[in-house]
Amino acid sequence: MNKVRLIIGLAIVTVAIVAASVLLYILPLDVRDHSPVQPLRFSHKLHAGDNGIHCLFCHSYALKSPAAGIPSMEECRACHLFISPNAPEIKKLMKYWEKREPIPWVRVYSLPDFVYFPHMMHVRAKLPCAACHGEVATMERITRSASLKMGWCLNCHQKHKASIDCWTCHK
Amino acid sequence: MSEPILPAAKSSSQLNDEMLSSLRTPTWSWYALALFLGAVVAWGLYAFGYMLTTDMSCTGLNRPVMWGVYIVNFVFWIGLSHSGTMVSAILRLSRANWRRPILRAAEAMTVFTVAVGGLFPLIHLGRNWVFFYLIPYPNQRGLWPNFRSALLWDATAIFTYIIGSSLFLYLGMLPDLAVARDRSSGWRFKLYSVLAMGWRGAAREWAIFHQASTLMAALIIPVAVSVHSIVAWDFAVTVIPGWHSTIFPPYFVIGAIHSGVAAVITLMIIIRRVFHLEDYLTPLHFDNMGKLLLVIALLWSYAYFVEVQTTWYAHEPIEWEVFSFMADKYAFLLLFMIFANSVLPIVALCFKRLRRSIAVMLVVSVLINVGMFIERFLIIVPSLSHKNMPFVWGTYRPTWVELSVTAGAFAGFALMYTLFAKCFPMVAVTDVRELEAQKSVVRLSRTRLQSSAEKE
Amino acid sequence: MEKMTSQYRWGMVVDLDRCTGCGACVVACQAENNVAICGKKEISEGRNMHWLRIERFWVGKYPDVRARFLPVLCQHCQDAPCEPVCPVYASYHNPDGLNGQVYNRCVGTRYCGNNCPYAVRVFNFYNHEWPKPLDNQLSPDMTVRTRGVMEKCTFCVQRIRRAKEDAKSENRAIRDGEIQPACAQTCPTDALVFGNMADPRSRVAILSRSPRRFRLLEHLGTHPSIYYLKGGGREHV
Amino acid sequence: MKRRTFLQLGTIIAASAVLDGCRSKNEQLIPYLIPPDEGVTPGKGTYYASSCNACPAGCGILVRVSEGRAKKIEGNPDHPINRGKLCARGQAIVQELYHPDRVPHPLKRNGPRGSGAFTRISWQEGIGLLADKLKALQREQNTNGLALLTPHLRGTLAELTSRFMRTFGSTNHVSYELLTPDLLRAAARRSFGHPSLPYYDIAETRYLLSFGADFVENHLSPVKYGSAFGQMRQGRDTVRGHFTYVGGRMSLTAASADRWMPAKPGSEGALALGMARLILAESLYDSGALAANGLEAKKLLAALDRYDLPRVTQLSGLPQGAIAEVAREFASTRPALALAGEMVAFQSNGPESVRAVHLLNLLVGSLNRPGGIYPDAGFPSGPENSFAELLALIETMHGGNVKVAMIHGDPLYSVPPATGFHDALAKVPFIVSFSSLLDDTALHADLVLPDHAALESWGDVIPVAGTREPVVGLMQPVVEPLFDTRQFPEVLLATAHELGGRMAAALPDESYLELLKGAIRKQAGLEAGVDFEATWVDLLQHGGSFKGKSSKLTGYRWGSDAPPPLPEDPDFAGDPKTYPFHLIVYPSTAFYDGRGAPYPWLQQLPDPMTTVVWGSWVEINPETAAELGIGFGDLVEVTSPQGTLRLPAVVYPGIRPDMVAVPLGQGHGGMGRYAQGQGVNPLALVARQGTKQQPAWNATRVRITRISGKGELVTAGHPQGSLRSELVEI
Amino acid sequence: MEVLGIFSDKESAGIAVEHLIKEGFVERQITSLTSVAYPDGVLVRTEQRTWFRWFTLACGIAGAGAGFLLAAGTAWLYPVKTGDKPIIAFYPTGIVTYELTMLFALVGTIIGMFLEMGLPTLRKRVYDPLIAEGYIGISVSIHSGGEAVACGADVLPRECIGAVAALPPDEQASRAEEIMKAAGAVRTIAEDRI
Repeated sequence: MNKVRLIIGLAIVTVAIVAASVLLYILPLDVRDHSPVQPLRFSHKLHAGDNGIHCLFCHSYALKSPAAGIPSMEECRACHLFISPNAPEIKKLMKYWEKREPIPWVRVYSLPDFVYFPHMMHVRAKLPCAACHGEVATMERITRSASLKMGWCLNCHQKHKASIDCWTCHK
Repeated sequence: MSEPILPAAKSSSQLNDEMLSSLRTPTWSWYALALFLGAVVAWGLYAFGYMLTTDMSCTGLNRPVMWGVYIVNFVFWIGLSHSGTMVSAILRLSRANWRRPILRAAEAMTVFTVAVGGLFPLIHLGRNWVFFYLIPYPNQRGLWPNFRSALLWDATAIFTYIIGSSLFLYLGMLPDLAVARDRSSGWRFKLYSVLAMGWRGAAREWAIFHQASTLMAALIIPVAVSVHSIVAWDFAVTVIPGWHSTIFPPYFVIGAIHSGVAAVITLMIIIRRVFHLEDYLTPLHFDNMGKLLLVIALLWSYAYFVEVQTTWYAHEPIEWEVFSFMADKYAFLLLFMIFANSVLPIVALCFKRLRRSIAVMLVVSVLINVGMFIERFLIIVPSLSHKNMPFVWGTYRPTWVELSVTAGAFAGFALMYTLFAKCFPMVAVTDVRELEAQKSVVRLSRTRLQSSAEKE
Repeated sequence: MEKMTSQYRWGMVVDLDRCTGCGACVVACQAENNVAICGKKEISEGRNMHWLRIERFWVGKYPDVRARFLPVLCQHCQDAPCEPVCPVYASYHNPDGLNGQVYNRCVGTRYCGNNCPYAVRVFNFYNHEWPKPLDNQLSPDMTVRTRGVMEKCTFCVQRIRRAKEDAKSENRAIRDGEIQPACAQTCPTDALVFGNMADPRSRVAILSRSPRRFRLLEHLGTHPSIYYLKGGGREHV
Repeated sequence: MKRRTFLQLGTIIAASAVLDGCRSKNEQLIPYLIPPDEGVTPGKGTYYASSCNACPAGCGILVRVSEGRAKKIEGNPDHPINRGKLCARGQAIVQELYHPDRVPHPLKRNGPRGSGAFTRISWQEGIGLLADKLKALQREQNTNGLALLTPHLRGTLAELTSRFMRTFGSTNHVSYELLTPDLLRAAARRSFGHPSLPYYDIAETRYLLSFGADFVENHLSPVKYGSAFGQMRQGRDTVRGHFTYVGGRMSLTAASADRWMPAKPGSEGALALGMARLILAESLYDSGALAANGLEAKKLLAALDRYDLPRVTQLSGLPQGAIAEVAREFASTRPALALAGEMVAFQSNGPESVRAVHLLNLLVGSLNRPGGIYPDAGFPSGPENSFAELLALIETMHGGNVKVAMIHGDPLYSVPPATGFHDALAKVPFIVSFSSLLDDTALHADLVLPDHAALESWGDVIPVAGTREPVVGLMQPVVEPLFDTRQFPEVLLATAHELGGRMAAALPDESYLELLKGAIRKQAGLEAGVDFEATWVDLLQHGGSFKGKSSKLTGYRWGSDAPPPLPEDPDFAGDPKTYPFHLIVYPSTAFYDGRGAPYPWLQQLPDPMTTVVWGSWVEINPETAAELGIGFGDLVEVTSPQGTLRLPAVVYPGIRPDMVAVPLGQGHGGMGRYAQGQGVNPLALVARQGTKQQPAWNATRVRITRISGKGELVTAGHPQGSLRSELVEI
Repeated sequence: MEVLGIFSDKESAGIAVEHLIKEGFVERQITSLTSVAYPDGVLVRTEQRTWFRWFTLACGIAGAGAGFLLAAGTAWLYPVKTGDKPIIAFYPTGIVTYELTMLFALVGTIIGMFLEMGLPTLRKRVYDPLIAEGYIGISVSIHSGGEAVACGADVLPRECIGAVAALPPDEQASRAEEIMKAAGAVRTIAEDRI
């Protein structure tokens, strides 16, 4: 009886310690949705995968700006005036356009305010987009494939002999 | 030693009764005290919560005085913790028999003062909620703390010290817990049974126990010295005039013992009164503690003289500026501190009659602690106020938040102590009774006896 | 033991003979770095957030009185007292010789602020807010510091970063004078000069060899990256 | 106009204060509706050239714009005035744009004047209301019942306003500024026959002698001259220019001087003449220059007979040896340059004193030569007696003959009450203010038609001085207007159209931009066939036109009919027995004449000399303070014949013991949360001294009494620490 | 199996021990249970040599390693670019190493002590609360029986099992009880009767 109690007690303590360690390890907690539902069912698989459109075609600022940018509504519309204009999602797009309202996309990859991430330097370093963003071309809905934790950034920087000076990324 | 350390002719169970009197059911006055202390602690917590939820502007801190009462508290409490374990360890190693009734009070004080003191660096943080950045553990940031910082030395030292002194306290309490176990029932019995670990007092257990106690005492002394040296290094390794001084570590250690011993005396007086231990804590004890305190007061005065004298004589401009600012703006505090820490104890404790007067000892010991609190304040605040760049000199005045947290800390310590006294033997029962046992030697044909009792 | 490998060692020269104390640099710094606006109460409590201040000293008595100005910003010491005391590496030394401060890492021990003999580190005692629409002026190149965080002059590291990116994409080194921190850029009298001390032909390096040079609190052995050139009166001609 | 559209619609990066990495919700990612223009990359800043209008100096600026928001103002390196440099005030005007208390739409008063009770109205209503009042005046044939009060305007705006008033038929058009260089112009006209301001070649001079000219802070073109000063000190390999400053208060400029000569107020002219006499007597003058200007040394010496050294010593209160030494140094170091500034000009004998300084320059041959002074090409034809015009207007208003007052700027703050302006304005039944913040004047207005912030405005900015080539800086909107405001000239045009008839015909332009472009096109003098749009874009990119035809003025020449300068003894308001101290009101470094007060950056900027922030103060010599029992920060009462103010005292080692000084710029009754209630406006103390043409703002005497222990004084520097420079070894 | 006798005074306890030994129980089987420590040999004699101090030493050495790894190892493995400052700092490493050495040694002492004491035991052992009141317990652990060995001069005391050990355990127990009762035990408790 005593032995059983002892074992149970030890087990509880062990579990608690492990849980606390895990909790500590993942602090600060990241409870954001890795694959949020978007207002429009935009498929990267269709655009980038099946149709083979290059990332930089839409995210054109990635080459020259810290922000990669997303295509403006006008750009979406320009294509879809001719391409499958009758698909239900395209109609939704057109409705937004008519109301002159931007689509409230949900951000999947977001970095805190104190991090400086220049897309252009990473593109110039010949880093494939998939290195951080995963195989977008196979995703119907975008799923975040990286933890975006500092350790993750640091690993890659160390691997590629990029600068690990704090001020390279922190602002 | 002609004077008896123990009252004569009391049976073991009478001794047990008297020394474990604190474990009896609490009276209403105990509840009132606990409630009052709890209220003060709650107020301190409220003040801290207020600071946590608004911002640090509710403190008196500023540039250049970025450290204030919180750090004063930190140094003060860590200082207090010294006497406890260290004095107890020294006395244990030197086998001073009069130590026995004092030990528990001192060791328990250490644990609680370290616990209170250790909280202050965390309270003091600007962003308390990210305190875990200070803890070395594998994390997703790929970044570990900077061990160059004296604050991490502090953290490791205090961690070591709090573990060590808790173990030391526990170790000393082990046989007492067994006694308490045997005399209790209900939840107390369960608690003591668990804590006593099945101690039976077998001869072999006692033998190992004694060796372990000696070893622990030997180990804990260097830890205690290192802890306060490191606290001193927080200041001494900086480039702040008034802080950057090689005398600081020994000076801090001496100061720590000074305040610690005084605190032990204060606590002894209180315990003696509250738990009616007049028979066990006799003027002899106060006499001996008084002698100890006298020596330490002399040492402290010497260290302080050396510290000030070098500044004074060298007259290095910025150091001198800091000193003269302190002597000007804080003249009253400075004089009071010198009186309370040095003049009063040295004069008073020279006289046996005064040493044996409980009232005098109470006044002296309380004043020493007030003085030591002031001393920490005078080390930290004036130096920061008048640092190297005169254009941005400043002043500091603690606000209600800092004072409330300080009051909460004092109450918290008292509360923990009160609770501890209600739950655990406040006097080292077996240790005291051991004297009895060692004196009465059975002479039987098969034994060759070494009379350890007369080594006093 | 990794050694500093960067080809840059940023430094500054402050010519006190040119400095008129006008305060343009103070505002420039505040504008560039999202430095918080501090009200009267805050400053009266000694909680001014300026990263750069102009110290004014009175010397002598009327009528032979003289006012001396001393712009004091982070000295970016090579042996900085603020760095080793930070328990979490929020304050650290950068390969280019800058004293870095990583705001989101800072836990607010304020140890660095104490240990900085130049008192150039400022602490966010308040949770500063920018009433709308004033928040529009906040630069996206700099994070907005939260309460409980130590902050300080960075030599406008965002500008250095930008220049480095430009230089890298053009595959060249940063040219002398290409980077100017906001204070040096705006200084009407050109009293502040910024550049690469590691390049002996840069303007700062040349100026830093002037016989008028001195460094602030040099006896402390902090080896600041900022050289001052004496001035401000006949005795220093 | 594509750019404007996107500015309004899109943003990608939110520069918001984010608490931690710990956030529970995903953010949104808002796309642009329309892609941004060529050359604009989201996530990267873009620079737009414009011009600063925070003071008359008219520096060129570059505004860094990121995601449609103005972020930072820097100097325009192409602009000949400031060459990429900028002062504190110029950088702060981004806070004008984003000021939290801007008037976001037109307002109509619905409570008593000054109560700040307004109701929102539309622009149509607002302009309609104004037009109705004007139509009523037209109907009553009382077109002179309209008054327009503005700061000194230059360029198209000056032209537009005067055309508006002329066509309407009103002569009551006054442009007024407290710190106007009118007197310098008037003095120049008297000495040299034409009213152009001086251009000082400080950069090349070797001996600089300033008589109360605070060219580092506010005199004419502080950035330009500040920059030149740096050049003079250490910009040349072997020469370090020497600088002597004359003035009773050590100003920021004086603090940089090698020698400070605290002359009695009003004695500067006499001092200059004393030096001139010494130079003549010891034949240290440049005889060629004298001859070229048709002057004879002997005659001149005779004319200056009164200014012998002992008398000048007595007048100025300076040691005789020092005066002689400076005079000899000044005459023997070539090139040498003497300046006269507002501190001298705003005395009862101001103009003549300024002329005395002209004479000094002439004697050492510093007219029209490197390191000397030239006629300035910046704005040759400024007003010379705007103060007299203001007085006339006040009289008209007093008479109840002004029915509608259109006011740009804040005269209720910046006109000293001693002129009677406040009472006079109260008699005007309808006041229209164009302020973008509810300043003192706007609070008393019946109608507020808020102007754009400078960064939202079009315009041409012609620097008042500081250049030898004509310069036209251009202002362009760098961001979309934040609120429902309209630019002042647009309102004038709209009102004219509303009025119709003659007015509409005289002001035909649909928009101010059109008018501006027309004016610039005319200036550029393009041949037919050249595409103006391309030139226009080019001008906008560079921030203006900096290569205009050079001025017709060849140089200064002493007028043949110009009498030698003979400043009278200064005249002060207040009996010396009752009012023992001279009062100096000087423009503060941060606020100029008060325009900088609403911007928190400037409020927070420690005053360079006293390190005071957020407030005003009175400067008292330590000896005087000790005599009066006044300590640092004590609250004192300053009483002049004109009024009384309570101020904290600053014990200031750099001021004559018989003088006290109060900075201008604080004490606004309105102007938003940062300015309101900070400090006091010292103009309340200033008596009306001097003549109709020449106000003497610094000719008032005051007395000082200590009131209580502590005033509300906050200094960035530690008062005692500031005296301990030996600890930092500088 | 263990037999415990409770004595009110040390004299009778001492007599009991003497008689037990006379009967053939060896010193290794007999121990005293007391609430205060009696000098060794007053009641019983025990083995004075202990090994837990070596354990302390081992823990201390382990602590030194851990401290060094903590201070120097983490800095090495997770470097932060610090200009031309060394990654591993000399003094701090020493301090942290020292503190962890002491920490491990302190913890090791306690653990070693308990290990050597054999505490805590999962088995419930004979005990009497009277011991806390100053009574003295003499406990005899009964040999499983059946192999009596004479304690000759060449036999080490700890290998010696007395003659009584040849008896079956029950009998040994009752013999011991009798002896203790005869010596004046207040009561005796045998383990299987609990």
